[in-house]
Amino acid sequence: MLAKRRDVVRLGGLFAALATIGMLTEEEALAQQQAWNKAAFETKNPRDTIKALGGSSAAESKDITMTVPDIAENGAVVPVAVASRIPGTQNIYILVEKNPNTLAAGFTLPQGTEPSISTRVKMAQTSNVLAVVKANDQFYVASREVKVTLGGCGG
Amino acid sequence: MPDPMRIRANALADGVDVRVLMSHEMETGQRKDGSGNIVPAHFISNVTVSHSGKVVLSAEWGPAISKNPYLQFKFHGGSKGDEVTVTWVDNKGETRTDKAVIG
Amino acid sequence: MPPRVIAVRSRALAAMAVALFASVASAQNSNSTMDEIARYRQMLQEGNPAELLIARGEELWKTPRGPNNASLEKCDLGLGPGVIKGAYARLPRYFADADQVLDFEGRLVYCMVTLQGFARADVVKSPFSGTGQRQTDIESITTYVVDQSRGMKIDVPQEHPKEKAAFERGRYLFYMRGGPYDFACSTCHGADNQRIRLQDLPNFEETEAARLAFAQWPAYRVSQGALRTMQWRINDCFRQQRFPEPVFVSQATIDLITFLGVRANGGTMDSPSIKR
Amino acid sequence: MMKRSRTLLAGAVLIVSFGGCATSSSAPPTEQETLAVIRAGFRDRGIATVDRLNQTELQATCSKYHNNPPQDVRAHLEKAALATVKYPGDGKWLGDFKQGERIAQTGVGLQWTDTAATVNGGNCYACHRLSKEEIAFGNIGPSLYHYGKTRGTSDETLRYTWGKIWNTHAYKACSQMPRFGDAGILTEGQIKDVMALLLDPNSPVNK
Repeated sequence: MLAKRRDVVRLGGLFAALATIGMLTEEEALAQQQAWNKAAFETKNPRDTIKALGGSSAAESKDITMTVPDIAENGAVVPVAVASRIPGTQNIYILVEKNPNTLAAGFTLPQGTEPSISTRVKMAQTSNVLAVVKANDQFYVASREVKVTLGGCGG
Repeated sequence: MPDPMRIRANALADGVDVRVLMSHEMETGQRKDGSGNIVPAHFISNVTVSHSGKVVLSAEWGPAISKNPYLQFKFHGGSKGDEVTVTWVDNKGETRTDKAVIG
Repeated sequence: MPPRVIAVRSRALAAMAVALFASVASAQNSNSTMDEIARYRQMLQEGNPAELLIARGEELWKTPRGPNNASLEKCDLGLGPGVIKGAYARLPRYFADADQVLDFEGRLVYCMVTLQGFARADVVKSPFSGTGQRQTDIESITTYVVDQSRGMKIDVPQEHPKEKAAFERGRYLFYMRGGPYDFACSTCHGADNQRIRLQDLPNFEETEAARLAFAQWPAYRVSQGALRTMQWRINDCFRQQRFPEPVFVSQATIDLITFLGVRANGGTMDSPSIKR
Repeated sequence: MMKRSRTLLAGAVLIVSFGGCATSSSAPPTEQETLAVIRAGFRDRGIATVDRLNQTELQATCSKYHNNPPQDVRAHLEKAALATVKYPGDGKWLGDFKQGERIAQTGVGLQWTDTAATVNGGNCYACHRLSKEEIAFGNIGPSLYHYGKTRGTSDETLRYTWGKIWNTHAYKACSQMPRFGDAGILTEGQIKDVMALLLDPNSPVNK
């Protein structure tokens, strides 16, 4: 999950500056920056996202349950819940295929935490939403289409 | 200073259910303001939830998480009266930590 | 069954994922569009960001502020100074001190001016937060106060002559067609089971619909990522009606809210709600 | 009717200046008192100016009867509305259905958040079902799916459809639909495009 070395170096200055005005200690800032996978969040399609997350292939799995609306009345808030029954689940990722950047979120689930999370994402348009699960260092995927509709009489 | 979170942590038969609402703009970096200038991205990038000094969930978010984010999950090993701590950090280095007692 | 491996390098990943799940999706698609929208709305109910504002509103209510360094705790919302519980559900109403019918936001402005000493012009200048802006004090306080009426019966009084007059004028405005589109409130809200696009339009001449609609404002609007008050709701309806802008807490807006509130009497407050 | 409105406005100012006295009796407010309060409750913002509160005869009549006028009034309004319809000068009824679909999807124009330069939309989908593909359609107006397929393009249909879009009250007094031509919401060219959306056999409406 390390960001590329040059990103860390480039952002070092910014975070050092923030540290001096007391928002974060330098170590904290650096630790957080390293924990944010810039390369993965900049990908433009699911294939590249999974690659950037360290995978080479993803298997379609029926052991991933996605709870999403078939139709979202507004793309600004689309509830997404993902639960994995795949043994050894380490990470859950939420991808929105047609967003400007594909990866919306990644969750790391230590032992003792249920492999199930619920959150809300933005969708720029009707798209497939993908749940990617990393378990025992293998990648698995499930997908559902969510239609985003227009609303109101002034837009 | 960012507004406080709303954290609910409830001990249920099958684990501790944690629900968090965070107050954050989650600016995408794609939106233009009234004068046509791009509003810079501003979003929570990392969330950490811990219990008894142990991390029970960590998350990396991009700007596609909805404004005023919501998060729900469950962990085992917590009991009523324990504290759950949630910390977020955004891409500008702002941060906020709040705690809730498991009910 | 061992999972079938798809090479990530293949462009087919997304396409295959769609194909694999299309059957599942289509089976669930037998519901009508409106059922699916109802399901989406249901999914939103858990975790209403309006909750984030309640604490801030409470602090603003209780903190001494303004030129008089006074809190709002002595503000009389109709049930006596400082009584908040259930107050929102009984507004708008006539206030003898102001000799006027006021809705909650109108009364809040009155208290901020008379108790705290703020200049009225400053208070009413920017009552609604814009995109990407922090919620205003008025929005925060309104959220705190309306939350204290959740579960209470809507009981907008019609006793004082001025309360009756407000209702009559509100009703007139409700049916008043104008502007380049010839719209009135009643264009959208005067018949049963109407909708614009997929948004249901409550018929305010029908008791149950009026109750449900009135009970859910103020509301957190996910489309705007913001808590919106009843005055905002009226304001944005008139924008889409192509009317000129209603003046914040003007008598005309309060009259209209009185009309809607009286129509909703007997309903149960369920605000702040969360909406599209 | 502009004259009538100005008279009301003058009355309004007078009543406002008397403050609360106007409604202190227990008698219901008069129409003049009500209009005074309404006028005081709105202000100009951008292109949405308070003169929009000056009702036309049609607006005032439909408001008064809650859109259900008696038969003789109805006939009068319909006759007056039909007289406002301007049919296409070049005799061509149909434009580009693809442009028509865009107009049907767009709801901007004439709000205080728009400008004089905003190209107005028709926002047809707000109230009508049109193409099969768009599932987010309203139901204030009837479904127009297969409009052309079921009606064809006879001269009579063309004239009726054009008139209905130009000034809906020509065929149904106190209809809820805007007067897209008469009120200057859409241009003649835009109305041709909407006509094509409804009547062109290749339009998604007729698929």
